[in-house]
Amino acid sequence: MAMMRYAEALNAALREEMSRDPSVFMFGEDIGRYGGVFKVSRGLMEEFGESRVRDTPISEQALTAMAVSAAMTGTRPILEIMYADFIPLCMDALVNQASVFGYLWEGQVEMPFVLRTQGGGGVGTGAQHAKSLDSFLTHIPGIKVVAPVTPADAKGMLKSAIRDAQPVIFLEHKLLYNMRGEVPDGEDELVPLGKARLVRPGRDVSIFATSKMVIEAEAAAVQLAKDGIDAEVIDLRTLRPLDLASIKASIARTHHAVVVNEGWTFCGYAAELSATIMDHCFDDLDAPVARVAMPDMPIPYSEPLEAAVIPNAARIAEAARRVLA
Amino acid sequence: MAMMRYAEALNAALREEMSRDPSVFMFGEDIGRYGGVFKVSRGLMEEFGESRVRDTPISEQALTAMAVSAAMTGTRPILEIMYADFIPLCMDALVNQASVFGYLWEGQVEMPFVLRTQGGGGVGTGAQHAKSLDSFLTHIPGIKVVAPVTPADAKGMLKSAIRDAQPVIFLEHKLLYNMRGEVPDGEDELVPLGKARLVRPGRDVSIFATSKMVIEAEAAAVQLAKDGIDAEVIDLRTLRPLDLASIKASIARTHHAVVVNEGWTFCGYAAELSATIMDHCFDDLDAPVARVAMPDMPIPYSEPLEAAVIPNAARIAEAARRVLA
Amino acid sequence: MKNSPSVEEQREIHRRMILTRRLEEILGVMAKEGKTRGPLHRCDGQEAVGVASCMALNTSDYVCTTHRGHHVYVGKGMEPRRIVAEIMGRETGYCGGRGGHMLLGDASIGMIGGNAIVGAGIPAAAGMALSIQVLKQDRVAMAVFGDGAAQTGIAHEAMNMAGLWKLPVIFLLENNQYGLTVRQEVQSPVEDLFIRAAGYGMPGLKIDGNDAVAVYRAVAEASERARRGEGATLIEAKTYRMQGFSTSDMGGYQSDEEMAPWRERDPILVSAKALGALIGDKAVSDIASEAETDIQAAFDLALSDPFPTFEFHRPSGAYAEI
Amino acid sequence: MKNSPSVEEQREIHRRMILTRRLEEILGVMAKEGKTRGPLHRCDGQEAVGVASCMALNTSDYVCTTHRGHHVYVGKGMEPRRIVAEIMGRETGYCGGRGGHMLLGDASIGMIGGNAIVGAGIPAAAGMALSIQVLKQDRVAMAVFGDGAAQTGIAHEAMNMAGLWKLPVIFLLENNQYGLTVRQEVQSPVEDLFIRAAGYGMPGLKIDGNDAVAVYRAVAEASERARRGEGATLIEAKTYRMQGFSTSDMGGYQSDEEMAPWRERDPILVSAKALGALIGDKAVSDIASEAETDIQAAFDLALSDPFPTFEFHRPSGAYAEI
Ligand SMILES: Cc1ncc(C[n+]2csc(CCOP(=O)(O)OP(=O)(O)O)c2C)c(N)n1
Ligand SMILES: Cc1ncc(C[n+]2csc(CCOP(=O)(O)OP(=O)(O)O)c2C)c(N)n1
Ligand SMILES: [Mg+2]
Ligand SMILES: [Mg+2]
Repeated sequence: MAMMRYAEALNAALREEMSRDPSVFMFGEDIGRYGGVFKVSRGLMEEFGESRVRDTPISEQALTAMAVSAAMTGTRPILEIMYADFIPLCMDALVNQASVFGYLWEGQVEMPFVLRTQGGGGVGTGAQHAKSLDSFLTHIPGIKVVAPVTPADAKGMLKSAIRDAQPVIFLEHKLLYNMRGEVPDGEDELVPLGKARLVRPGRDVSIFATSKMVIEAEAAAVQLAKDGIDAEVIDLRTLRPLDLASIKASIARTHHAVVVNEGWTFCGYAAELSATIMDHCFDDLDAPVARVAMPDMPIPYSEPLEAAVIPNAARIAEAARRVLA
Repeated sequence: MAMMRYAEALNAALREEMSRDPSVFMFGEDIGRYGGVFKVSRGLMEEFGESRVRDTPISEQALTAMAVSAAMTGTRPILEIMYADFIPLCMDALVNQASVFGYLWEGQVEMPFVLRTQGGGGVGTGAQHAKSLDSFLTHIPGIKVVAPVTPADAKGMLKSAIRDAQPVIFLEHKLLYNMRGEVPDGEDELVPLGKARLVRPGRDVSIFATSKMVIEAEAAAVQLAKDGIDAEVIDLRTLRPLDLASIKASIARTHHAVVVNEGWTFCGYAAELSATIMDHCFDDLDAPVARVAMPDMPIPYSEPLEAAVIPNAARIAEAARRVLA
Repeated sequence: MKNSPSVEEQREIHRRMILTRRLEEILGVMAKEGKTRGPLHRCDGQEAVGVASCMALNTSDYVCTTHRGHHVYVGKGMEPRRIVAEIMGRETGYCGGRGGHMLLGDASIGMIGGNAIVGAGIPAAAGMALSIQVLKQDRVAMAVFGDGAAQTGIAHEAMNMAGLWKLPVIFLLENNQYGLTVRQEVQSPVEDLFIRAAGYGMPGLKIDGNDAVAVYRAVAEASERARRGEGATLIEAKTYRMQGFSTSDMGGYQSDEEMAPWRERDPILVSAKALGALIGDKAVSDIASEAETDIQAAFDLALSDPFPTFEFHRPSGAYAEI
Repeated sequence: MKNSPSVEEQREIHRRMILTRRLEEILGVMAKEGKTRGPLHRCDGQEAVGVASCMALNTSDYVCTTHRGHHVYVGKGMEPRRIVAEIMGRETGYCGGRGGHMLLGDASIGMIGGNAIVGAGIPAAAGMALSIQVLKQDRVAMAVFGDGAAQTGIAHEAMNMAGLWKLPVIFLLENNQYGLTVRQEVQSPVEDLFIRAAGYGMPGLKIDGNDAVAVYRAVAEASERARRGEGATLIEAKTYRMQGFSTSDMGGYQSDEEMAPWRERDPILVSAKALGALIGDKAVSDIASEAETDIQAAFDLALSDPFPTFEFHRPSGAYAEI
C-alpha cells in the first residue's frame, strides 16, 4: 500500500497501462508537455513519446469521434476532455457513433476507449466550467460510466476501464485530485466496474451517492449519527451499469433511501436512481426516495450564490431526516 | 374549425406568426425552396422571401448557436433541425449558451427562439434517424420543451412557442405529420405552454404519455376497457415545465400510474416522471409507477427488430395491468 | 502513366460500377413498389468515385462512407448478396439487419463503414489514420463524403488534425453538386472546395469524378504519399447525382438542361469507352451481362433469406430490459 | 489615411488600454494574495486588439469575446467599476455576480458578451449579424477570438455561412501564439490562419496586433464593407500573451528569448510613441496617471459593494426547487 493523491493514482494507472500495452495511447488538450491542467498525465509524454501522448487542438467534437474509430481499429485510446462542461460537444460521437456501431457491428469490432473528464463546482469556475452532466452520459446505451472517489478506486477502475472492450466514460471531480488515500501496490490490482462500494454501513437510511457527493454523504452520516440516526452510505462508483443488487440489499435493510448527485435535478441521474428504486424496491420502502441534486439552474459564480446551489452534507442530512420523519 | 393535417397546422402557425411579426424568421436544411422534408414550410419562402426563410448548409452546431444569439438581438428565429437524432450536435449551444446566458444576463436580454425537430421510430429509418432524445433536452434549465400531438395543439402551441420569451424546443414526430384533426380558426387561438391535456378520463389507472405515445396510450385504454379497466390518458404536451397539478390530481383519483415516453429508459424522460410522481404522490400510490420506454439499445433497422423495441399500445396495456395486479 | 490501374483492375472497376448501378436500379424499382423500408440514397452517376477510389487501395486499408455508399461498399469488395440482404432487413445481411442501407460495414475488409450522420466519416477516417500512425502500420484510411458534409464543423477539426499530424488519410470529397435538394452554391460561397486544403497544410486537388481512371490515379498517389509518411490529401471529385436525393425525394428541381451533359458523361459510358480501347467492346459488354446475372442472383438469394429475430443488445444486456 | 482614428479616438484608445493593463495588474496581485475566485485570464500585451477594434465600431454594434476579454470589455465602453464588481462577485457587477470574469456582458452597449466555451463567440457573432441582416439594420457584429478557437468546428460552420450570406460580421482572430500552454504550431499546421478566409469567399488579412492604429484601420474598413452589404472579413491580428494562460498557470514554457522582442513592442509603448508625436509626451503620461486614478477608484468602490443573495433563477423558478 502506498499513500497517494487521487491525481497521482490516475497517473500511476496510466503509466502502468501504457507500459503494459503498446496499443494504449492518450490525447487531449494540454496533456502532453504540460502534463494536463490537473497534472494527471505528468511525465507521460517524456516517457512514452509524442506519438502516444499527444497535445491536441481545441476540437472536442472530432477528437471524440476519432477516439471511437481509433478504438475500432486496434488501439485503446484515452481521450481527456478538460471539463465535463464540454461534453455537449462530444455528444454526437457518443450517441450516434459509439453507441450505434457498438451494437450494429457487434462481433465485427470492439470499442475499447476511455474518455476521461472532470466536472463539479465549488471553486468559482462559473456556469460553463463547473457542471456535472452525468445524465447526458448515462442515458446512452452501450457506454459505461464510472466515477471513482478514492485514490484506490481511481487507480483500479481506470485500469479496468482501459482494459474494457466497451467505451467507458471516466468522471473525475476537480475537488478530488488532491485527496489522499492508500492505494494497493501491484500492476494487476484492478477494481471491477459495475460494483458499488459500501462506505459506511447503517441501519436507518441508505444514502446512495456519486463522485464528490460521496464525501458529502459521509459528512452527513457523521452529522446524523449525532442525532442517533445510523445512515448507510454507498458509493455507486459505476453509474452505468448500475449495481442493482447492492441497492436492493441496502434498502431491504434500511427501508429508506436518499439519492445524491451533483447534476441538475430534472431528468438528472438522481431521477433515474429514484425511479429504479421505485421499480425494484417499492414494497421495501417506508417513505418516498429523497433526491438531493443541483437545482435546475446554471451555476452562479459568486461565492454565496455558488454555495447555495451545490448539494452538500447539510442538504443530504436534511433529506435523510425528512424521509425518516 | 377546419380539418387539417398536423403538418398543415404547423404551416398555418408559421405563416400567421411570420405575417404578424416581421422579426420572426426561419432557417434550416431544405426548408426553403423544397418546403422542408416533411413539407411543413411549404410555400413560405415564396411568401416571405429568402431573407426570412433560409436554406442552410449542414451545420447544426453553428445554426443552433446562431439562433441563440439572433434571439438575443431582436429577432425571433425558428430553426428546423431535420431529425432529433442530430440534437447531440446542438447541445453546446443549448447547454452552455442558451441556458447559461438566459440566467446570467437576465433582465438584459430575452431569448425568444424556437427549435423545431422531429423524432421517433417506426418506419425503418435506422439507428441514426429514429431516436427520441427528449431527456437530453428536458435536462437543460431555462429551456421549455413541448411535444403536441393533435393538429390543434400543433398550431396553437407553435404560435405560443414563437411568442414566448424563452427558448422553446418543439418536438414533432414523423408519424404525426399526416394525422388529421379539427383546428380552431383565428389568428389568436393560442394553446398555452405548461398545461397537460386530458385525453380520456378514467378511474383505475393514469397513463401519462408524450408525443406519438399518446396515441398508443389511447389505443391501450381501448384494449383495457375491454377488460373492464378504466384508464385515464393524459397527454403531457409540455415536457418541461411539467404540469404537476394535473399529474397530482389524476393520481389522487386513480392511485395508479403508468408513464410512457419513446426515449431510452435509463435516465430517460419516463424516469423523471416516475421520480416526480414518487416525490409528490407517494402516499396516493397503491403500486409503483410503471415505466414504458425504449429499451436501452440503438434502434435496429429491420422491421421485426424495430417493432420489438418501440413502445406500443400492447406494452402500455400490459404495464397498466401490472400496476393494477 | 504512374499510378494508373492495370487493365485487370480497370476491368474490375468497370464490373463493380455496373454491379452498383444494377443493384440500385433494382432497389429503385422495388422502392417504387413499396418493397423496401426507409429511404434509399442512390449514387447513379457517381459510381466511378466510390468504386475506383477503393480499387486504388489495399483490402487492409480502411474506408468509410456516407448514407449514399453503395458504390463504396461494392468498390471495397463487399458482396452484393449480403448488401441486399442487409437492405432487405435479413439476418444474412452484413449487420444482421440491424443496420440497414445507410449503416453497412465489414470490418474484415476494412469497410468501417456507412454513416448517416453527415460529416461523421471525416473524423472517423482521421481516427483510423491516427490508429495506424500510433501502431506504425502500413495502411491508409479514406473517407468518402459529400459537398454538404464539407460544411460541417467536424470536417474542419478533422482536417486540421490530419494536416497537423500528417495522418495517413485521404479525404475524398464527392461533389455531386447537391446536399439534399439544395445546390452546392446555396451551401457554400466557394465552388471549389478543395482549395480549403491550403488552410490545413495539405495538398488539395480537383479531379473529374466521372472518370474512373482519374479517380484511381489521384487516390493511388495520395495513398503513396500517406504511406511515405507525408500525410493527408484532399481530393475533390466533381460529379453529379442522377437520381434525386433519395427514394422519398419528390424531385422537380434537377432540370433536364442541367442533367443532359452529365448523362453524356455517365461514368459507366466513360469507363466502357476507355476499356473498350484496351480489351475490345465485346469483352466490355460481356462484363455488363455477367454483372447483370450476378446481381440478379444476389437479389434472388437475399430475398429468400430469413428475417432476424429480436435479441437484446448484449453489451448492455444487463440494463436493457423491457 | 482612410479609416484612421482621430487624435481624440487615439487618445481614448490609449486610455482604455492603460485602464485594462492596470485593471489586470491589480487583479494579478490580488490573485496571488488569494483574494480572487476561479481562474483569471489576463490579456497583457494584447490590449491593442480588444480596445482599438471596439473603438472602430459604434456603440450600437455587437461585440462578443472570450474567456480573455478584459480589453474588449473596456474597449467597448464597460465601466471598470462594474467589471471589477462582477469579478469580485458583487451584486453591482454587470451580471450581479452570477457570471464572473469570463462571462460579462452589457447588452445596452452591444457587448454580448464574454464566453468561456472556446469558439462559441464565432457563431454568436454570426447569429447577431444574421439578426441585423434580417432586420435590415445599420449595424455590424464582431467576434474577437483566439488562435486556439480557430480550430473548432463552429468556427468553420459560422465562417462558411457568413461568407455565403454576406453577413455583416467581422471575425477578429487574436493570434497570441498560444492556446493554453501549447504553442500555435502544435495546434495547426499553418502559421497564418487568415488564409482560410479564401475557403469562405471572404477577404482575409494579417495585421500587427500590437499597433492600435493598424487594428483600428482594419476593423473600420471591414465594418464599412459589412455596412455596404459586402459581407464578412477575417482579420488575423498577430500579438503575444505576456502573462501566462491564467492565474492558475504554473508557467515555465514561455522563454525570455521568446518574450523579449514582444516586450519591446508592448502595445502601450507603441501607442504612447505614436500618440506622443501627435499630442506631446506630457499629455500622454497624463492619460496614464488619470487612468491609474480611475482604476484605483473602481477597485475601491467595487470592493465595498455588497455580495448578492441567492434567488432561484426566475424563468425556471417553477421547477428550480431545492
Ligand atoms: C448531421 C446531419 N444533418 C443533416 C442530415 C440530413 N441529411 C442527410 S443527407 C443530407 C445531405 C448531404 O449532402 P452531401 O454531403 O453533399 O451528400 P450527398 O447526399 O450529396 O451524397 C442531409 C442534410 C444528416 N443525415 N446528418
Ligand atoms: C470548448 C472548450 N474546450 C476547451 C476549453 C479550455 N480552454 C480554455 S482557454 C483554452 C485555450 C484557448 O486558446 P485561444 O483560443 O488561442 O485563446 P487564448 O487563451 O490564447 O486567448 C482552452 C483550451 C474551453 N474553455 N472550451
Ligand atoms: Mg452532395
Ligand atoms: Mg491564443
